[in-house]
Amino acid sequence: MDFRLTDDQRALVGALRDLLAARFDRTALRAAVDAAEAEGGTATPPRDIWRALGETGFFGLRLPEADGGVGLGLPEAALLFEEAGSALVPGPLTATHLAAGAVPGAATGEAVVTLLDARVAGPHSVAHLDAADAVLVLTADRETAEVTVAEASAVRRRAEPLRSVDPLTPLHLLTMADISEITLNGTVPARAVALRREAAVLEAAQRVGSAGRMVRMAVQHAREREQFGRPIGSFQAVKHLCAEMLVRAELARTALYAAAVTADPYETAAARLLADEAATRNARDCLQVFGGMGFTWEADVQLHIKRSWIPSVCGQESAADEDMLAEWLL
Amino acid sequence: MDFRLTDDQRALVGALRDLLAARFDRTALRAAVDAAEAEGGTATPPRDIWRALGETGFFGLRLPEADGGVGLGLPEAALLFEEAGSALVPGPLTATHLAAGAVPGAATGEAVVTLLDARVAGPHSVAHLDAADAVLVLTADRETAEVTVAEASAVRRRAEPLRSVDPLTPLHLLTMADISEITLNGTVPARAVALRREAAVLEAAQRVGSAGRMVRMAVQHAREREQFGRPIGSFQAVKHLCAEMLVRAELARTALYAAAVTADPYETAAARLLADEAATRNARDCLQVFGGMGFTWEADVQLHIKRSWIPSVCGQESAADEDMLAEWLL
Amino acid sequence: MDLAYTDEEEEFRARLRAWLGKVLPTLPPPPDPRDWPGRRAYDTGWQRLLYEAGYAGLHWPEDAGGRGATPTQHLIYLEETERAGAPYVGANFVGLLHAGPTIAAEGTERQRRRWLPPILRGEEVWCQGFSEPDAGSDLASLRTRAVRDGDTYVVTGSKIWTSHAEVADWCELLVRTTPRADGTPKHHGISWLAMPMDAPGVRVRPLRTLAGSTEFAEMFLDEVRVPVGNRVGAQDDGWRVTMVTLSFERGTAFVGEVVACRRTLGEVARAARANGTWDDPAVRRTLGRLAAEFSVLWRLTQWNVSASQHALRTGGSAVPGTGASVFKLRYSQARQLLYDTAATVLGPHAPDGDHPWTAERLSSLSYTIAAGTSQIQRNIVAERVLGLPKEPRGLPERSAPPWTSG
Amino acid sequence: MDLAYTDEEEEFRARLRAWLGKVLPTLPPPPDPRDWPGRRAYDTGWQRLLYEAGYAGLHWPEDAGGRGATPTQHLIYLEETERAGAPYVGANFVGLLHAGPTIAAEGTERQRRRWLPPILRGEEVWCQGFSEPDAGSDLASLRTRAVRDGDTYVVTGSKIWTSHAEVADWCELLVRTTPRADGTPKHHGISWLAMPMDAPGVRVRPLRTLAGSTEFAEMFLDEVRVPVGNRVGAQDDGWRVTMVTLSFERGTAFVGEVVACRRTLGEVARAARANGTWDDPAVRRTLGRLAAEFSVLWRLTQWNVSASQHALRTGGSAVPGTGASVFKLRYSQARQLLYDTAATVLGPHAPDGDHPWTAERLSSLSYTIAAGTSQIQRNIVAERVLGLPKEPRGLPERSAPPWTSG
Repeated sequence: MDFRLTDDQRALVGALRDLLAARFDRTALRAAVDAAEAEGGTATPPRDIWRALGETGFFGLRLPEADGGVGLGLPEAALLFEEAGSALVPGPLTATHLAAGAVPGAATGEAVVTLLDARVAGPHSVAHLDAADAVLVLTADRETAEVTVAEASAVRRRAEPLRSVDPLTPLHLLTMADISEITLNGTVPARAVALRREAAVLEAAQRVGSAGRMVRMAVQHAREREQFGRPIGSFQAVKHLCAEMLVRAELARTALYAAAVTADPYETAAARLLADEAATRNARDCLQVFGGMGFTWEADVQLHIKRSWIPSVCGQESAADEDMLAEWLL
Repeated sequence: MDFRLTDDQRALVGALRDLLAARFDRTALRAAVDAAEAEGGTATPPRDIWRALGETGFFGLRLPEADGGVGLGLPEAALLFEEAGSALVPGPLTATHLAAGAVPGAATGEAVVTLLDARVAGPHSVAHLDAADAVLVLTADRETAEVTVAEASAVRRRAEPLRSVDPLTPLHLLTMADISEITLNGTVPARAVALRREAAVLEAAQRVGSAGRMVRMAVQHAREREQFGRPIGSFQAVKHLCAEMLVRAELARTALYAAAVTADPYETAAARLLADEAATRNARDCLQVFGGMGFTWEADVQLHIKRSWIPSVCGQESAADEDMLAEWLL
Repeated sequence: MDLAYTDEEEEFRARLRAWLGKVLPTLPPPPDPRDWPGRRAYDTGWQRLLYEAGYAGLHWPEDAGGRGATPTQHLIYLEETERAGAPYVGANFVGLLHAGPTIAAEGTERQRRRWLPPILRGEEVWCQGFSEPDAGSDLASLRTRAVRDGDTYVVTGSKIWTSHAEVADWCELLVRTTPRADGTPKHHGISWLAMPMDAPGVRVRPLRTLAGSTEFAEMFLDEVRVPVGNRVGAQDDGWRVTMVTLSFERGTAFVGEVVACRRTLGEVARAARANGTWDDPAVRRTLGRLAAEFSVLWRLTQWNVSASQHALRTGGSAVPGTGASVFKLRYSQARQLLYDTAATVLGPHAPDGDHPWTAERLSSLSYTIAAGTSQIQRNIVAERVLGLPKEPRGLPERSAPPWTSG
Repeated sequence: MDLAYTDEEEEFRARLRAWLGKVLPTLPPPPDPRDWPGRRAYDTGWQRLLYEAGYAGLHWPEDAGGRGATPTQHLIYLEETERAGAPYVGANFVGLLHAGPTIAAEGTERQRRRWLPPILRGEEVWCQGFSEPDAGSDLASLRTRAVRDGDTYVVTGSKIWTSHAEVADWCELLVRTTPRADGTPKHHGISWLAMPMDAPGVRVRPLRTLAGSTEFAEMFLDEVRVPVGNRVGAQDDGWRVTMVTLSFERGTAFVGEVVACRRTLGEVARAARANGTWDDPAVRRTLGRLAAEFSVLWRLTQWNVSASQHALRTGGSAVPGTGASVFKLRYSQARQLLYDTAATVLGPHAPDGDHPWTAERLSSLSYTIAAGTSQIQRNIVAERVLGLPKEPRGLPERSAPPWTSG
């Protein structure tokens, strides 16, 4: 047993971190926000970022090398998605990654693929539908079936746009009746149940990344900002806020890595719960550390808060996860 | 509208505070604990305290003066019960108070009366049964009926003793079948529903008293105890613990007074919820402020923690209160 | 312990209610929130109606043109206007609740005559220039400086979180008239000025919040000349002058908000019942818990109002600092929980930025920060209410270099 | 990121499991918890069995008589013994986990030969004399003083929270050998002594906790003479010597407890199912949330063990301070919630002081206090992990007189 990251895994993370620093730094993030606002969200995700990610193997990471992929596994994908979540890269990262090898162009980032999970009673939301080329559709009655694919335009015709609270996650809503009308034109060789589990890990990874970013931002601010003649980070109230943020982020990350390694449904549910809690609460606590400075549109903390309010792709409510974990105990 | 205490109410509280300082100070409290331990709980409540309370009109407070009572109302009773809760006076205070005028000797503190509320499915606990003379019995099917009375010995015969976690609250358990066998030999001219509401106010009052006492004990300790070269109360972590304790105690007290004045069932449920939360959490936070010093048997904070773990007389679960308050919103 | 209103109070309520019933249907439709001149006109129009009906400056002393109402009457006024859906104080907020009371208490007779009547009649709008970007919670460390030049002060600096700056006629401004010296307390050397907003050198830039709105502005002051006669109180005594305003707070600051939150809570409960989320006991119990919270926050408001009414009657100035901090700590938490719960009830519609509950959820994020963070409030409660010792002063020690993630 | 155990590790587990299966049924019944000599005999008897089977001092270095096991093997050992219901380390705790490792690392050859073998063989029992009533969380401010008199130290003072003092042969004692002078750090001038518990002047008084048990004792030292040769490390260097022990912590401190909590959690869930409280979704979801908590606490344990195993392999001493504080903050909370939830499930039986869950609920109250309060842990995380600046030193200012209630 050696739970730690391997050197290869560290290198993989480092490479993506470098790429994001070069191609999706703070300036690019704010430009994406401005563009999304100007065009009502149809501009996200930025196509150039998508292709750049495709080139690094972000989407094709788990495809066999023979199929043009990188041949790595879910733990490596979780590590990369954690970085993407830390940088708040916009777009249907999870769906496009899951579609690699099944939807042409997904692996290379030429295609933008989003996802519609109609497991529970509607309405159902789909993110980034305007920018998408294709949609993975998981219907309620096909839990064990293969996953189907629809053209984005076919879904768009039925969907109602929503002014999303998160400028970087445009949303549409569909009712159950809308969904039954969509023409499906392909399948993905994956079972819905497995795909949902992988989606849960990748979405949790992004939340863990955001939760970790919130710790770093809060700590940096607490060290620099002075009030009452001293850095605010020297006050226990601020210190202890930051310490609890770290605890949440570290626990959620540990749960995430365990779920990615074991692919166990219960550990996945645990990771999802803890990642959700860490992302939501850390973003709020980060705002509390920033105080009024964080309340402006220009501060980035709002983007993490708003992202944490967008439901995960294939996410179920925490209550359902908790019920499932309770059953595990019997 | 003048929500504040009247001068008469202040005087009433002051008189009981003086009495308790003289007759049930810390030494008496610890003596009661020792006696309860030595005799397996049959020694509580101490009869002399009971009679002293009876003399001040604690039990007969709401009886008309013509009947030998004091002729005051539920707000005054709440204020006195708050003081009793602060001093952790042991015994079935609520039941004896409610029995005044109906059970001979209750008003004067000559009789010790406890209460058995069999509203929900059992088993049901009864406190202080060994020391009691009579028991008010509220059966499940008599919600709107008058309240019945049984001799304590009749209840004792059916009941199983429990080693109570709170040394000052000895407990017995009875099943529903046990209860149906008890011979009832009298009624109290009160409806069960009204009696339960009054009981809820009086029990909440004791919890508010305990919660307030916890604030004062924690603050005193925080001002005196030095660590790292300064009073621990100068550390923000300790300060903020104490501040939150005060917020809980003040909110619960406000809810209590409002419930006592209005006798409204929803405000009573709110008071019960907030008083319960304040007593339970303040006792824990007080222990946290005391640290290891509070973890010894000699420290009094344990007695407040343990009392907060004993269910209220006529108490229902918080969930039931919350459901009822939710219905209020519709 | 009397929660019943007196006959006099009930009569006041009935008269007010009758008047609201008559006047509210005659109001024009409310303006677009982005239309600042329209908002000013709407708000000042409402103030004019209040003035004509005898409700302007209800809680101001009579010798300042107010009605000298009791805190309980003020509570009733705020409760009834919120219930009836009357317009908010809006652009008149600073004039009626901050600058006006300050001038009434500390201004010269001439200053009172010049500035108070136009506030009451809805003719002039004030804004507040207290906060600064570098000061934050440490308000008294403000740096905007005013250099005396004959009969004027020359003011340079910047202010933040100013509401209605776009349409205000006057700004109540805190400036540093004596530079900070080592060892002197930072709230020394501050003065209070009434600055005309049309003075050369005043530049206003809208400040967009995370909620997307531009309720606030930044204000940049570049050698703005303010007559010395516009100073209220003595030079360098502005901190005390400002604190005086607080003595006008009678525990009524959040009356309207609590009434509004209780209404919203009922709406959320009914929406839950309608869409089935009510059947989730966790949702239902949280709603019940919130019912208890807002019920007691209303009672605490009454408690604080009673306390300040008593203090006024017996001694004069009432500063219910205890109650206010206790209230604010719990209220800001309850309000955030209310809108988080509303989001749960909204389900897939929760991310809809156009839904009012989502907008309120965003703006509620400021409640634990604005007007004294919860951390500052806990310090106030611990030190001023519970008497716990202050922290040591001095510079913190350096720590070891930070741990880096990965 | 490999959570699979190696073949070698699995073989170690299988052998241990087989041995436990053979030896546990042969053990005598455990003694009454109040029978100290009986407990000592039982615990040391178990240690003797471990010694004979080659498991004594599993994680000690080989040159100290240990087995030099990896942290992962130690984790497996703790996991398997807990699962099998083997006796706890009990009276051997201080010897095996504190005093022994300290002597192994810092003692002279003679000291190692004198004290280590009897610990491993279960012949001598140690207790710990670190905490003092007036020191609390500020351990280094200890006051017990040792005055040198020729070849002996004369020790006077008092200690608290000492386990097994009643039956211990030796006490690892921290004393102040040089009085504190202004300006010198308080952890200077401290020495580490091995004190024989039968020395004249040692008085032990049982300390009853709020849980009613007497697991701990107070120890009063009145001019106790301890040979200078019993000092481990240099005079006045005892703080560093003590800290060395920490380098033996490999993230395994709570392995048994986490395994035990997960077992209890399953029992609570099954009890809830049996008595109907399971049908309350709030109870069920809390149980599910706790399943997630303890699942991740187990994974975090593995993470910390992996980190320290790596550090050992590459550099020698591993002090996983980060992981330990993060773990302890969350674990102490989760454990308290576990037993609060157990109380909800017990319903009317929750106040039964004889129910093991109620006893555990009481003792769990100490988890946020003992071995560094949660407040101290948060400071450690903030300053040592996150690099936030320390607080200023100095004396606090006086506050206004306290508010009084009523």
